[in-house]
Amino acid sequence: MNALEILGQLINVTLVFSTALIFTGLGGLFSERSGVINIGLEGLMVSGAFAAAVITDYAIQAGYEESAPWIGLVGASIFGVLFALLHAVSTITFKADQTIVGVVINILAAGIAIYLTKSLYEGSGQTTTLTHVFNKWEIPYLSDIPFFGEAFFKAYPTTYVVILLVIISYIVLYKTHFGLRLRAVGEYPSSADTVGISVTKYRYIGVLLSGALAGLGGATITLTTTSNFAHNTISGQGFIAIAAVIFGKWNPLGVAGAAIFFGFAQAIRNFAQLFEWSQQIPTEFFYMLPYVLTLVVLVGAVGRSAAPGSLGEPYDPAKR
Amino acid sequence: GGGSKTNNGASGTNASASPEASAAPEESAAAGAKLKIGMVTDVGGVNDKSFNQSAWEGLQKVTKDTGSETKYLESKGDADMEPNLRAFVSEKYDMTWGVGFLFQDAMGKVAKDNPDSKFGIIDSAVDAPNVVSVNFAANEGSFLVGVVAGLTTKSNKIGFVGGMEIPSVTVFEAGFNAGVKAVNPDAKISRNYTGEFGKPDLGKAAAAVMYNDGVDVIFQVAGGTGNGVFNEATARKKAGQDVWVIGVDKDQSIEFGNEVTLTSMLKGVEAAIYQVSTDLINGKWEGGKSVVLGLKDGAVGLPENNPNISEDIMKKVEEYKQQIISGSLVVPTEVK
Amino acid sequence: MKQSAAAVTLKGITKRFPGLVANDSIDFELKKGEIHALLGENGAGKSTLMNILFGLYQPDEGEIWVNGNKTVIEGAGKAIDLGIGMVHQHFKLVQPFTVAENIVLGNEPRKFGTFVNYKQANDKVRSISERYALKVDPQVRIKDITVGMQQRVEILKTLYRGAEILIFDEPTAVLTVQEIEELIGILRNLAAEGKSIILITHKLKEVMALADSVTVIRRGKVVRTVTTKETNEQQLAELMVGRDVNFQAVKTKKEPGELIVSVDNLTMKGEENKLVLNGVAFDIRAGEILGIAGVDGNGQSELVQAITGMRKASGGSVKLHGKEMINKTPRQMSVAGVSHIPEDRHKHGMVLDFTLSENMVLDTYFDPQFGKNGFIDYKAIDTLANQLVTEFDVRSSGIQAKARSLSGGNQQKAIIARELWKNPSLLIAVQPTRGLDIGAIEYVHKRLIEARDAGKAILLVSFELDELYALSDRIAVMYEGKIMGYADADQRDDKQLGLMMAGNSAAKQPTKGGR
Amino acid sequence: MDKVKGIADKTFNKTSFLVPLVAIILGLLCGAIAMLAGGFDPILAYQSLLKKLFGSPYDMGEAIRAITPLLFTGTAVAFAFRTGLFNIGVEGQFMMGMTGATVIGITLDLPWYLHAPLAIIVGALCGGLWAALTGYLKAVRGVNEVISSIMLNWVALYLSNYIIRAFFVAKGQQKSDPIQESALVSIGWLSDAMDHARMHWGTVIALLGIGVFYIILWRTKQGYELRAVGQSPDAALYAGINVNRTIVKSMFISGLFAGLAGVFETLGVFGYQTMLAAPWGYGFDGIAVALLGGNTPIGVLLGAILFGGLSYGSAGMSFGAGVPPELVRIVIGSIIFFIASHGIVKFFIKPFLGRRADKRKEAI
Ligand SMILES: Nc1ncnc2c1ncn2[C@@H]1O[C@H](COP(=O)(O)OP(=O)(O)OP(=O)(O)O)[C@@H](O)[C@H]1O
Ligand SMILES: Nc1ncnc2c1ncn2[C@@H]1O[C@H](COP(=O)(O)OP(=O)(O)OP(=O)(O)O)[C@@H](O)[C@H]1O
Ligand SMILES: [Mg+2]
Ligand SMILES: [Mg+2]
Repeated sequence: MNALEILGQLINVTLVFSTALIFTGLGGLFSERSGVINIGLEGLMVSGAFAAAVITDYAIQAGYEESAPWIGLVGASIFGVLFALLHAVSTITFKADQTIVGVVINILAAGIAIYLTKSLYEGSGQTTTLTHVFNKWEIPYLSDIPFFGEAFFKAYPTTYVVILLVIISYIVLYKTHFGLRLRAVGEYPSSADTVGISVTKYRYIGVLLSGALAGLGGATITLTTTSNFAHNTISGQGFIAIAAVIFGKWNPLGVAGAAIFFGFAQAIRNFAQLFEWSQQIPTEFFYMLPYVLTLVVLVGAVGRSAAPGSLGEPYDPAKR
Repeated sequence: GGGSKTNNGASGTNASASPEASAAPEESAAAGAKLKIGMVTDVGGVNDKSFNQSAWEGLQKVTKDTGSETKYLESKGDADMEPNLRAFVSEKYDMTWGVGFLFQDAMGKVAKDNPDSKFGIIDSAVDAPNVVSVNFAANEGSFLVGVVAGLTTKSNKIGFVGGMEIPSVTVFEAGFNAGVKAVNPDAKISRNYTGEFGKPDLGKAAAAVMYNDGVDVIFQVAGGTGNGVFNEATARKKAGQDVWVIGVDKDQSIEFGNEVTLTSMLKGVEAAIYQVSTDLINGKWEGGKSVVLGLKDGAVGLPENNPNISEDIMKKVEEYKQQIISGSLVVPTEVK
Repeated sequence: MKQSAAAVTLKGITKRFPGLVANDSIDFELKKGEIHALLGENGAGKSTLMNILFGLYQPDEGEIWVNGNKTVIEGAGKAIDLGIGMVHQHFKLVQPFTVAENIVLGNEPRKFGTFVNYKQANDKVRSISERYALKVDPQVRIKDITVGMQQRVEILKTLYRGAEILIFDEPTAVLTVQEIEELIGILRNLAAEGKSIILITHKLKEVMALADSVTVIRRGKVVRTVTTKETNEQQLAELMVGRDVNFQAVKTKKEPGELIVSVDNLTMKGEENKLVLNGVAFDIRAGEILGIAGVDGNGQSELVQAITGMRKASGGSVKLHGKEMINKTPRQMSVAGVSHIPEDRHKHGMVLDFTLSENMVLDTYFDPQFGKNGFIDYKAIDTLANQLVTEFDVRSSGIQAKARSLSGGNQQKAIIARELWKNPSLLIAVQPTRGLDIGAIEYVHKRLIEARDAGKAILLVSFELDELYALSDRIAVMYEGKIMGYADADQRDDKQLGLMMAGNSAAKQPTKGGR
Repeated sequence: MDKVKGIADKTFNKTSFLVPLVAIILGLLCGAIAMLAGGFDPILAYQSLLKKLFGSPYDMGEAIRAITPLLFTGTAVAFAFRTGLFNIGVEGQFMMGMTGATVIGITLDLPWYLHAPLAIIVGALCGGLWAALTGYLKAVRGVNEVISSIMLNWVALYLSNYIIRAFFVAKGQQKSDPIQESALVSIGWLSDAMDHARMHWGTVIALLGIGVFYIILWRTKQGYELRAVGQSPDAALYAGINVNRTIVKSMFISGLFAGLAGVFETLGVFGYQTMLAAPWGYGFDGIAVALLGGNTPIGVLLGAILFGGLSYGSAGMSFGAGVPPELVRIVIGSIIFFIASHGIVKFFIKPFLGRRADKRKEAI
């Protein structure tokens, strides 16, 4: 393999790892842009990954083999929304502490998903391996282009979907009246309230969107890589997605960039192990690589954080 | 097949599936002595598609054949292993299995404190008069699948995907490497230890990189992570690429199909558990025994049917098998 | 009937908060086209009443009539629909947004249904800002403009929504003299256009200058409504506080004592290496108050930060009792005898979630009298807190109450008590009476003069000319990080001062001070 | 009417004991509903859980063993929270503490009165310094502590694995050599008295640690500074407190607690260290414990007992009633949820309380 081929494949694998992170990161972004911290992304991903596995399984059994992954994808986002609703009701309506509720979502989602898995699959801690999951789409002609074809045009459908979503999110956030209002609500809710914008409504939308998107993120992992759901299908990706939101400065393009960076750091460890010289290096150092790289970049990337102004504060118009 | 909703069995109570039916064993026909045999898994859990699952299948067979009551407890962490073993002891189980090398210390202690209880351990050895220890010469079986890989590859590039880089995995790699080199000294072997046993996504990425690099046969010894290797191979096979996976522990063609499963390196956990447990039921139990089961015991090796392996290769495999059994060929246990 | 109906009529409005009645059966009427001032001490319930009118709070009892129709205002949206606009005490602006974005928020011109039409937004903002002579640049970000400019944006927000009834909650509290003058002009303009205006302020002068009528509230109840023609400042003050008020702090002439602090050639670099302090120099002696006048943002805050050690200076000298103290830490400055009444009492002055008692030792908790061997003796602290609370008349539900629960005036009293208790040789007071009512102002002024008479050197930064003249022995004027010169503290000359504040140094040469 | 509201408000502020109590009941109810939905017998399940907890001296001892690390990690998280930091990196600090203790415990040859204390101190310091790194990155480089500590968790895991594998694993083994007797801190007589439950001094130190948590924050000058920085960094700067140093200090202390949790797992429970594929989870559970306990010392104590007890008892539930042990996490999650959303609890309880208050009114 020449260097360009390797790079092409590196990007290809990077995108596989990144897709779920981008979905989830965008979810976190919408929630946080509305002013609600979502530490529960991990749990929302778990619920999505679980729902995708079960619903796809049922769809396959019901004979919808080809469309099953898509049905699973939709089901996962609905499931994510349900969990996010719990978050929204308690943090927005009942003004509960957002961090605490996020942690609760993580505990509950994992508990419920595995409990249900065991109930549905005869005590088994994991779902059956799905016979129909997403396959990579090779875009005709484009995928034949050297380097670029391998890098960008042989990807899972979810990757194409997420790229589209990044662009849409950017437009929604910065070009539409919805985005302007959402950002105002996250930045300074009483500014929105005093011009007649419902803070509650926009925060609900933000949090529920995060459920839908994180659900898709979890589903992506089930439907493109693991082909089933188990207790450790999601192990930390939700937290990495939070890191991507912060690292990406609450901007869809930034979040996508950060997620791709994390994906790249994951991918590179597999490539590194291909080389002869790598056999001399203890494997643990390869495992550390993504995290150390991230830290190094974070330390290098100084600059004021651009967190939404009201992040984490319940909105109470009576509070002084 | 999943999807069917059942209410029982979550804790693995087998003969007496649900609590309400706890009188059931009394009613079933006696077949030898009806005993209570327990089993504690490691964190992988009973459905790890690997040795915990094999072990449980062995016990289920015991129940089916003898009507004995069997039950398992899953350990959520290393710290649970000891209380879980003791839970069976205090419930007066006749024998308790610990599945996995991590049980060594816990079982040593529990066995010492409860000399009247009987125990069995897989993949490790405990020196106590009331424990039977069962180990497998995984290097021997791995040598044989190495031979298959070495002779099957067209690209002369072969891959090994491991879970964690620990002796119970590296022993496979050692045997495998030796097997490949014995028949195909020019073959290049890539290795990738993913660091995890339960993450198919990592296995899948590792496999993708290897297949991209031209590897056409991968031996996976990575538990759930290995499922990812199969997933990747299946996708590539569908796309028309000619790639293979060699499974581990069980005949994985049953789950992943013959299209991608070249063969599997069986580890007879199920048989061993069945054997030792029925020995107990039939009064032939020998406490303190520690066995290493290898090719000669039929406890490791290839499955009976190998539709993807040619006659010629099978012949070679058989040759090496005999050499190993006879002792004229000693398979290394450590990667050089 | 409807023709002559009042713009707003409030009947029997009552609003309770846990433990107090903020509005107690209030009747209030705003006639069309009038400017109606709302007056009252801190915590009298003015903002609460206006928040009810604007739909942010719901009254527990009472009726609201707008333009002759009884209505229920369940949210700000409804208030806006009714033609009510409010400029809040704390601006409701989104800092990272542009002026235009802030103005059109919630009512955006759109294209294709949902895309914000920024061009149209900018044009609209430009056109109303021209119509009402409120100059703003629609495309700059709020965080980059002055407070006065931000207030214009707030006013434009209400006008953009077609408000006919405008509420101003303490609009002048944060403005400089010039800005206040401009605002007064703007308000007159608006009234002339036929808008009805409610104005909340603590400054009686402004009331007299602007308003047609005045309603005075005390402890949630209306005391009296009068027209400005039939009243005067003294009477209003009495109605407000319920007793006689001294407007002019009594200050005796006094010879200053030894040199306490000497600042020389002090410089500081800000963003992009711009000099925010550019060779500042002055002396303050014992028993002397040096007032610093100037338009906000001309280096006053930085000067204070440099002297207190909260921000590093890039050069120069700060000598305390002849000892060089440049770029010492805040702790070192504090221990050396510098007390600081900070500009932002919520941000710097207190830990709002600490108790009042804990806040009383915010910069002295490490003192041996509050415990030894690394431990803190909270009993000793409570003793001190009780003593200070009594001495300075800090009103709260007790010294274990959270500082957050105190009213602004009482928070300020607590800070002053704490800082004076340290018995400093130099007291730095920045805007010590911002947002306080006249009763509280009177009190703070009295305490500062007492401190001066007790021989402390005081650096007073204020935007209130009245305050500067009432307290200072000398007044230095700052402009663009420099001291432009000194104004005569005994002979008030607003014009000359205004010139210097605008950067005209011709008035007087900078001298280092002393007499 | 106002009075009733006042009483209700007082009863339901967060510090009141009634909210947690009602929350626990509601949480157990949620668990029961889930069990019914799954076709299990909730009564039998909870009975089995209690039996597992209190049925034998061994199980009681082991439950205490399971609670101990949560006391430490809960304290670690709560301490940081109190100073305005979200230490999500307890997991990694735990690993480092464990590894530090293991290294000292294996390599040195000292009398017991030196060996064990040294191993404990070094382990605690490893955890503390690992956390201080997060604090340093935040203070000096402005790196959000949540991100950096998540990253450091993984680094700690793999670093520990590497250290163990490279230097301390005997041939053919997958765990470290045993730690020298002289470094172990198990309490032999107590273990014997409790049917070999793994009792160790770590429990005592964890309880002391909770006391230390209280004393540092509410009795010392350091604590005053830590809390001031936590509540308002700006006011702390004004007060002359070195904010950056305080952040590092706070993380360091939090990390000490986290490190101790790991130390005693090695020195008190196992006597060796294995290589792990994934973190233990004590750190994340510590977050739940801290939140259960409202970040107060007593709360952490009770939260750890509740969390650890339920978790340990879940094996009994699974043994006796066939309920998957994960059910317990649903119960715990629900409890924290109801504590956090005390508005919802209020909603559930209001009719009852209103009636009671009315009665009192009549009596007056
Ligand atoms: N949301 C609230 N919750 C509880 N008490 C409140 C609330 N808002 C105001 N108060 C109390 O109601 C009283 C009236 O407050 P309000 O803000 O209306 O006073 P104000 O007249 O505007 O005072 P200022 O001159 O200081 O602005 C005060 O005692 C205040 O502490
Ligand atoms: N001219 C239009 N053509 C098509 N769709 C529009 C148009 N104006 C508004 N919409 C859509 O209709 C929905 C409601 O618009 P509307 O103007 O009522 O919003 P609003 O009342 O300002 O906002 P809110 O949702 O906060 O009540 C929005 O989602 C908007 O995208
Ligand atoms: Mg509308
Ligand atoms: Mg007010």
